Amino acid sequence: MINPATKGPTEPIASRRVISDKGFTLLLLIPVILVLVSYVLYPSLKTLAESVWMKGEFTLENYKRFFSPESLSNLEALWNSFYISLLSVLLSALIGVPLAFIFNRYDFPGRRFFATAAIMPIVLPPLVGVMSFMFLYGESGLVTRTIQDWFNMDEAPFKLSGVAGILLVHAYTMYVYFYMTVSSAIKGLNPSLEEAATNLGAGRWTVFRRVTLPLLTPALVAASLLVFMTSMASFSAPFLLAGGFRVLSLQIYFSKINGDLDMAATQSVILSVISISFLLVMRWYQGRRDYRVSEKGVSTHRREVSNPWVKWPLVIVGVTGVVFLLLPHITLAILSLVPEGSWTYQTYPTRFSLENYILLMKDPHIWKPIRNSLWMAALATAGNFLFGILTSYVLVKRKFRGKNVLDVMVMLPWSLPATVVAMNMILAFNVPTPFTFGKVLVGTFWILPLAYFIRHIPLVVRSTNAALEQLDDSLEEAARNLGARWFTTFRRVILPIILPGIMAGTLLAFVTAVGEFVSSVMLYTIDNRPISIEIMNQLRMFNLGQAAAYAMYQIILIGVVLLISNRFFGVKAENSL
Amino acid sequence: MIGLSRVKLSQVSKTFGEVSAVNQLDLTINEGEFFTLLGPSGCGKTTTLRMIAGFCYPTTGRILFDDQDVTRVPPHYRDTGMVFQNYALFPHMTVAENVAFGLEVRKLPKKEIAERVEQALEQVRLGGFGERRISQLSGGQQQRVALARALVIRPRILLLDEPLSNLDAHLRDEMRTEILSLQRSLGITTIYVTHDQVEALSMSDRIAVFSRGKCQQTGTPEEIYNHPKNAFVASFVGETNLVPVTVKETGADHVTVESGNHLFRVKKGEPDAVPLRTGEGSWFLSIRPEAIRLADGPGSNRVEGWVKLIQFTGTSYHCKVELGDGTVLQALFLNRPDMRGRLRDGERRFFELPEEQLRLIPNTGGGVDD
Amino acid sequence: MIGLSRVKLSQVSKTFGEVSAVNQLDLTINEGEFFTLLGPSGCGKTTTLRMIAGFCYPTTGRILFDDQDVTRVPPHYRDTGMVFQNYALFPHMTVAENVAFGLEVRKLPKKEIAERVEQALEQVRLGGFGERRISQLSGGQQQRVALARALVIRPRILLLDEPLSNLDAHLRDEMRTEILSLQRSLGITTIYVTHDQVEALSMSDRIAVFSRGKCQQTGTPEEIYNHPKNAFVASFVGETNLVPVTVKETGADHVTVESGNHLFRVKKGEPDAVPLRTGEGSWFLSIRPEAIRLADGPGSNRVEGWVKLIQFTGTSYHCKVELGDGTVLQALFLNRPDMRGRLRDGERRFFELPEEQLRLIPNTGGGVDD
Amino acid sequence: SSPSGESAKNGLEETVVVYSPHGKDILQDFERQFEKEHPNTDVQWLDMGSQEVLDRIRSEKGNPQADVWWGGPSVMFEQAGEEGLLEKYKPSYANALNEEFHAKDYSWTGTFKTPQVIMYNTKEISRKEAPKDWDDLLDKKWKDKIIIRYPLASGTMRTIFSSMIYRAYMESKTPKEGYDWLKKLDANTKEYAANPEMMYSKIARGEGSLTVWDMPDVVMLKETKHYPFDYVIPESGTPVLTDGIALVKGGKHPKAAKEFYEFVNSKKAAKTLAEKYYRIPTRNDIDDLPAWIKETKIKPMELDWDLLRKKEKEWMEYWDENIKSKKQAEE
Ligand SMILES: Nc1ncnc2c1ncn2[C@@H]1O[C@H](COP(=O)(O)OP(=O)(O)OP(=O)(O)O)[C@@H](O)[C@H]1O
Ligand SMILES: Nc1ncnc2c1ncn2[C@@H]1O[C@H](COP(=O)(O)OP(=O)(O)OP(=O)(O)O)[C@@H](O)[C@H]1O
Ligand SMILES: [Mg+2]
Ligand SMILES: [Mg+2]
Repeated sequence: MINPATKGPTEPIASRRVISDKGFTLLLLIPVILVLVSYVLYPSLKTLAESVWMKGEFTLENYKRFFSPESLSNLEALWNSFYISLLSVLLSALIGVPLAFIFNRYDFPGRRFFATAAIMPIVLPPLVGVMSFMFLYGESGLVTRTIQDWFNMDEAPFKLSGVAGILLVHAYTMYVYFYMTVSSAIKGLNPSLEEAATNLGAGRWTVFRRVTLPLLTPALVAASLLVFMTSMASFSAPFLLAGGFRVLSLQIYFSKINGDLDMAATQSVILSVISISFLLVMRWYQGRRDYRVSEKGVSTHRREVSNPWVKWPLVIVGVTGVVFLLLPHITLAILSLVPEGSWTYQTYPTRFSLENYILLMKDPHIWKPIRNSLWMAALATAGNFLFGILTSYVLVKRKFRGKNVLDVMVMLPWSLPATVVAMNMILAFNVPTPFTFGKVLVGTFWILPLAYFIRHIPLVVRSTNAALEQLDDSLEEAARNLGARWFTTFRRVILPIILPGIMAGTLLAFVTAVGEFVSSVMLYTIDNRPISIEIMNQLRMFNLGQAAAYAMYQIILIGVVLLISNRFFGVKAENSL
Repeated sequence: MIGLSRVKLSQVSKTFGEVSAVNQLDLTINEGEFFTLLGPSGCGKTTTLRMIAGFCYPTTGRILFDDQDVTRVPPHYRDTGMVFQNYALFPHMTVAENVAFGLEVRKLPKKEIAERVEQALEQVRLGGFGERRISQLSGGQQQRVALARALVIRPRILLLDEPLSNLDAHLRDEMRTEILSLQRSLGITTIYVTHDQVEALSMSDRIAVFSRGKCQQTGTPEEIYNHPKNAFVASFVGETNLVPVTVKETGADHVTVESGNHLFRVKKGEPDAVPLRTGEGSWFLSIRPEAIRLADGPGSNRVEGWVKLIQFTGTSYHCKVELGDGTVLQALFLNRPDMRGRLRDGERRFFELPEEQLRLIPNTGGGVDD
Repeated sequence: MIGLSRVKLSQVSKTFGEVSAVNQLDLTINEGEFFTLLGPSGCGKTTTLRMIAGFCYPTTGRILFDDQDVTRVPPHYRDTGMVFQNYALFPHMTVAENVAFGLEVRKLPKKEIAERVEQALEQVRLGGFGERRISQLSGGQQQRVALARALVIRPRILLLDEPLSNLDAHLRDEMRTEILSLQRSLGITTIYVTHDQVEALSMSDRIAVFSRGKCQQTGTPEEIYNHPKNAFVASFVGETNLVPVTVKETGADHVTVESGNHLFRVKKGEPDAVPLRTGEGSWFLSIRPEAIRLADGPGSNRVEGWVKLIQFTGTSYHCKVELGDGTVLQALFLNRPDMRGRLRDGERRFFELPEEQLRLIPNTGGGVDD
Repeated sequence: SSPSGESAKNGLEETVVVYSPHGKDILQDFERQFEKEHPNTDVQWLDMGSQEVLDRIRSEKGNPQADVWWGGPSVMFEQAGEEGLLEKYKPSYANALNEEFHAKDYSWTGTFKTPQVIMYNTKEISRKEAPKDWDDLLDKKWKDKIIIRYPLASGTMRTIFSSMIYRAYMESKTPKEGYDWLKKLDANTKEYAANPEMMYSKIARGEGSLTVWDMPDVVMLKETKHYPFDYVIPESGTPVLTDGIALVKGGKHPKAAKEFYEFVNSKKAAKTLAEKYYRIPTRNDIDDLPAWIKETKIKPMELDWDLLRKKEKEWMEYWDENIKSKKQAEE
C-alpha cells in the first residue's frame, strides 16, 4: 500500500501499520473464548456427556427414565420447579416494582436510608436467612405467637411451610433483583413520555399500565430472568421449608447423594434447558418491540409533583415494607444475643448476653473462615472484574459473528443452579485437564475461587454491558484521534467512565461470593473453608446462637464493604445490574 | 369542530426552591391565535407552557381557559394537546398506536379511532406509515407523528415546545409551513415556544418576548421587530446595532442625538416614543443591519467606516463596519448583481443610516430587565 | 509551526453492507484551506470525514495526505484533530485535563503541556476555566473546549463535524465567527461538515456539495450559490425558484426561453454555460428569491402574480407569488420602510425577473443524481 | 502399631485430615488431645454430614484430600468399601470388637453404637403417657404430634425406616407389611423437618411432641443444652447403628492417619466419648462405663445389614413416591 517513492517528510506515519481492526477484535476475543470454553462450556458439556454416555456408548436411557410414566417424581419435580419459579417471578415483581417506584419517585425524609435498606435481603446468608424466617413466621415463630396471643387464638394463625413458605422466602430474597433493575430503569425513564400520556388524557393508572410499565420491559425482563433462574436453582428454601416437596434442584442433590450421577447429570441438563429456554423466550419477547429511540435533544428530569393523598399512603406502605424486610436481620441479631439453651420452648427469649460472641472469639479457628471467604471472594471478584470488562467490551463495542452464542455462554453459569455448576466442575476437574494445566482441581484451594468466578461472570458482564451501552462511541474515537493507542484510550477514557457500572456488578459478585453456600458445600476443602460452611456446621451442632453470631459477622462484613465502596468509589449498590 | 379556547394567565409566578422561573406573568391568548413565547434558554418558556398543560402548578396566580379556572386541574382533564421538544413518542408502540393512544383513552369506538388515526396521519402527510416502528422514522417524520398525536384528539389548545429545534434548515422550513397551514385550517388556539426569532417572527400572530421569567413585550411580529420596547427585545429579536447616544436637541418631528463625534437626526412620531428631553436620560440609537445603505459620499446621517469582515450567506452579504471612534456596525446587503463585488475587505466607504429607520430605545441598566 | 497538509481523496467508495454511503469520490483539499462538505442528512458527509480521520477504511480508493498514502493507517498515527458533532468531551476530566489529553499521550514534558493548554484555552476565550468540570459548562463553552482540545495538538488537519448544530441561533452566529478567525490565524487545513447552507456559504474557502454519496459540485461559495451546476445544487444551496422552460431562441449574448405563456430573456456568457440549441434539451430557469423585484407595470421579463403568503422574518419578507399558469415563485424583500406595507396578502402585482439574474440549469431527471 | 502416649517422634506426617460428622465439640476436643500427644502433627478436620462425607470422598477420588473418615452408619462405609474408596486396615484393638462391629476385610471398624429411640417433649407428654414401642406410635392419639426428620437425606432415618420394613420382611419376604406400617406412621406425622435442628426446635416449642432419633443426641440435648426432652427405648428392640471409622484410599498422610485411627478408639478415648459425649463404645473391653450406659437395657434388633443395604434404595424410593405425605389424599 505504501508507495516508497512518495514518502514525505513525516515518513513514520504510514510505515507504522499495526494489526487491522478485525485482527484486533480477534485478539480480544481469544482470552474471552478461552475462559468461557474452558470453564463454562467444557464442564457443561462434560455433564451433558455424563447424561448420555453410559458404559462407553451413547444412550438416551437416562432421559427415558426421567420422563418415564412409572416414576412421576422427576416430572412432578420439574413441574413444581417450573411453576414455583414463575410464581416467584410474579411475587418478586409485585414487591420489587412498587418499592422501586416509591423510593425513586417520591421524596420524603429518610428516603435514602430506606432505599438502601431495601437491598438488605442480599446480605442475608441464605441458610440462616431461612432459619430466621422460621423463627419469625413458623408455627411457633415470634410473629405467629404474638398474633396468636393478642387474639387469644387456639391455633397458630398461619405457619411458614410448604409451597407458600418457599414462595415467601423466594419473594423476600429475590425481589431485590426487580428493585435494583427497575430502580435504575426508572431513573433513565424519559419523564416526558409519561407527561405526554397524561396530556393525551390518560389517568394515573392508564399511564402506568400503558406507558410506564411497557417501557420498563427491558428491566423487567432482566430481573425476571435472574429471578427465574435463581428460583429454578434454589436449594435452601425448598429444602428447609417443605420437607419432601419435590423440586428439580433437590432431586439433583438427592440423586447425587444416592450416588446416581447419571441421573443427577440428566436432571441438570433438563434444568439448564428450561432456564435457557426461558432466557431465549424472554429475549424474543423483548426483541419484539423497541423501548428506546435514539434521543435527540435533552429531556429534563423532574421529580413528579404529587398529590399528598397519594404520596403519603404509598410512603407508609414503602417504609412498612422495609421494616418487614429488616425483621429477619433483627431476629438474627436477637438470636445471636440469646445464650445457648435459654430459648428452647419459651415463646420469647428471656435472657440476653454476649456469650455467643465470646464463645466464638475464644475459638482459635474463628478467623480462618472469615479470612478465607474474604480472600477467595476477592480473588474471584478480581477475576470477574477483569474478565467482565473484557467480555463486555467485546460484546458491546466490537462486531463479530457468533455474538449471540457468546452471549448465551456468558449467561449459562447463572442459568445453571449452583449445585449443577459445582457438579460440572467436579465432573470436569477431578481429572487432569489442559484447562487446569494438567492438575486435578477438585480438592484444592483453587476450586472454590474458580467456582465463584464462573458463577458470577454474568453479574459483572451484565452491569458492565449496561454502562458500556450508554457510553458514546465517539469518546473512544476522540481519544484515538488525539493520538492515544487503544490501550491508553481504554485505560484513560473508557475505564474511568464505566467504572461505577462495573463496580456495581463487581460489588454484587463480591457480596454474593462472600455468602456463597450451595456450591461451596460441595467444593470446599480444609484449606478454604468459607464462612457459610462454618455457619452451617454451627447449625448442625445446633449452636443456633453461635451460628447467628457468625451470620451477624458476615452481615457486618458485607455492610462494611458496601459502605466503603459507596464512600470511596461512589458505587450505589441499588444501581447495579 | 374543535372548540376554540381563550387562555388567560393572571399574575402567574412559579418558583423552584430559590429559583424564580416565572415572575408575575399576565398573558391573554385569544381564540384561534398562533401565539409564540420567545426568549433565550432558561427564561421560563417551558415552565409557562407546562403550567398551561398542568404538569406543574403555579406558586401564585391563576390560569383560566375561557374564564374557567383550571389552575389546579390535573393535566388529563385539561384537553390540551402538547408536542414535546423531544417528541416524547412512545417507543414501544407503532406510529398508528401512538396516534391512537389519546383516542383509546377516551374510549372511542374502535372503528372511529381507526378512521381518525388514518385521517390525522394523512394530514401530516404520513399516510401509510401507521405500521412503522418509531425508530424506523427520521427526525422530521417523528416530529410529524408527535403533531398528529396531539391533533387527533382535537384539543382545545395546542401547545408546541420548540418542535423544530432538532431539524436541519431545510426540513425546518418545510415543517414551519406545514404546522402553520395546519393551524390555520383547523383554527386551533396555539401556543408555540421557541428561542429562534426567525421562527417566531415568521409564524406567529402575536409574540411574547421573555427574559428571566418576565414578559418583556407582547405584540405582533412587526411591532416586536420594528418597535422593540427595550434594549433586550431589540437585541434578542434579530440583529440590531445599538449605539449609546445622548439627546442633543428635540424638535417637532425630529430629535438630534450625538454619539462620539457624529450627529444623527431621528424621526419622531412613533406612537411608542418615550418623552424625550434634551440631555436627559440614557439612550440607545438602534438600527437594523438591513436598514443601513451604501452611500457615495458624506452627508446628513452618513458615516464613514472601514469594512472589516464580509460574510456571504447566500441571500446576502453580512458586513462589519468599523467607524472612526471604534464603534462597530453590522450591515446587511442583498446578494444582487449591483452589490456583487462592490464591497471588499478593508475598504473605506460611506454608509447612510436613514432617519426613518433610526429608533431611540431607553437604556435601562443591563438592558435586559426593566 | 503547524505543518500544513494537502488532503487528496482518489476514487474513494465506502459501502456498509448493501448501503453505498460514499461513491467514487475525488476531492483535493489544499493547504490551509477551509473546505466544507455540505449536503442533506445521510448523504455521506460524516462517513467521508471518518475515513479521513481513520475511524473507518474506504472499501475502495485511496486517501493521501501530502502525497503519502494513509488509507489504512490507524487513527492515532494520522495527526488529525477532530471536533465531534456531540463534542465527545471526556466527562470524567476537567476542562484542562481534556485539553491536555492529546499532549500527555504524546509524552510531552509536564511544563510544556501546562503552557500549551493555557494558551489553547486563551485562544478559545476560556482562560481560567481549566479547573471546571465539563458538566458545569454551557453548550457553547463545551464546544470551545472541544475545539481547543483538537487545536492544542497542532494537527495537520482539522476536522469539524457539524460543530454548531446543537447551538441556538445567537450562539451559533457567535461561534461561527470565532472558528473562522481561529482557523484564519492558524492557517490550518480545515474540513468542515454541515448541512446548513448559510454556515457553509459564510465560512468556507471552497465547498463540496454532496448528495447520496456523490459530490455534485465543488467551488467557492459564490460559484456554488450563483452558478449551481445542477438542479440539486441550486435547490439545496439557498432557496431557488426553478421553472421548467424550453429554449425558444439563442442569440449572441441572450437566450429567450418560454415557460407557460411567458417569455424570458436570459443573459448568456457565463463560463459554465452549457451549449444551448433551440428547442433542444430540458431546462430549468432559475432565479433566487432575493433577485426578484417589484415592478410598477408590465414589461420585458416582468410577470404578473398574486401574493399568496407573506412571512415576516425580521430582516425580510418572504412572499409566495402565484402566476397565472399556477407556477409559484418565492420572492424576498428586505424589511425597509419603502417596502413596509407595500405588499398585502391576495394582492395582484407585477414582478421583474432581471435578465442578468436568470440562469439556465440542465434538467437531469430527478435533478439530484448527475 | 504402638498405643498412644508413646514418643511423639515416631515419624508421623505433619498433618492428618479428618472428615467427620461428629461436630465441632468432639472434633476440637480430640484434636487437642491428639496434638498433645503428637505435637508435630496437626489435626485438621472438616465437619460435615455423613452423606456429604461419602459424596465428597467419591468426588475427590482423583485427588483424595482426606486421610480418615470418622463417623457415619456402617452401611455407608460398606458402600464406600464396595466402591473401593477405603484402605483396609486392621487396628490393634481388633480383638476387642465383636464381629458385627467391623467389616469382614477391615475396610472399616466400629467406634460406637447408636441405638435409636423414641424422643418426646417432657412438657407435653409425661413419662407414663409416652409410647413404649414402635407400634405405639401408630396410635391415633399421636396424630399430628409426630415430627420426623426428612428421611431421604439422613442416613439414620433411612436405617430406621428400613428396619421397620425389615421386621416384617424377615418372614414374609415382601415389604408390603412394612409399607403399611410406614403409611400409618405417615398418617400420624405432622411434618418432615429438613434438618435435625429444625426438628428439635419444633418439638421443643410444642409444634409436635414426638419423634424417633438416636439416643446420644437426645441425651446431649437434654443434659447440655437443657431441652425439655427425654427418650424411651422401644421394648421390642431397636436398630442399633454402628458408627464407623476408616482410612481413605490414597490419603496423603497414611502414618498419621493410622495413629489417629488408633487414638480415636483407644480405651481412654472411648471413655471420654462415653462420659462427655454420651457415646456407647463398641469395644467390649472397657470397664467402669458411666451409669446410664450400664443401666439402660437395650435390646438390639436383629438386622441383616447386607440385605438392608441392598434393599434400602428401593424401599426408600417406594416410600418417597407412594407413601410420603399421601394422607391428605386418602382422607
Ligand atoms: N424542576 C425544576 N427545579 C429547579 N429549577 C427549575 C426546574 N425547572 C425549571 N427550572 C429553572 O427555571 C428556569 C426556567 O426554566 P425553563 O425550563 O422554563 O426555561 P426555558 O425558557 O424553557 O429554557 P430552554 O429554552 O432552555 O428550554 C431555569 O432557570 C431553570 O433552571
Ligand atoms: N455503520 C453504518 N452501517 C450502516 N450504514 C451506515 C453506517 N454509517 C453510515 N451509514 C449509512 O451511510 C449513509 C451516509 O451516512 P453519513 O453518516 O455519512 O451521513 P451524513 O451525511 O453525515 O448525514 P447527517 O447529516 O445525518 O449526519 C447513510 O445512509 C447511513 O444510513
Ligand atoms: Mg424549554
Ligand atoms: Mg453526519
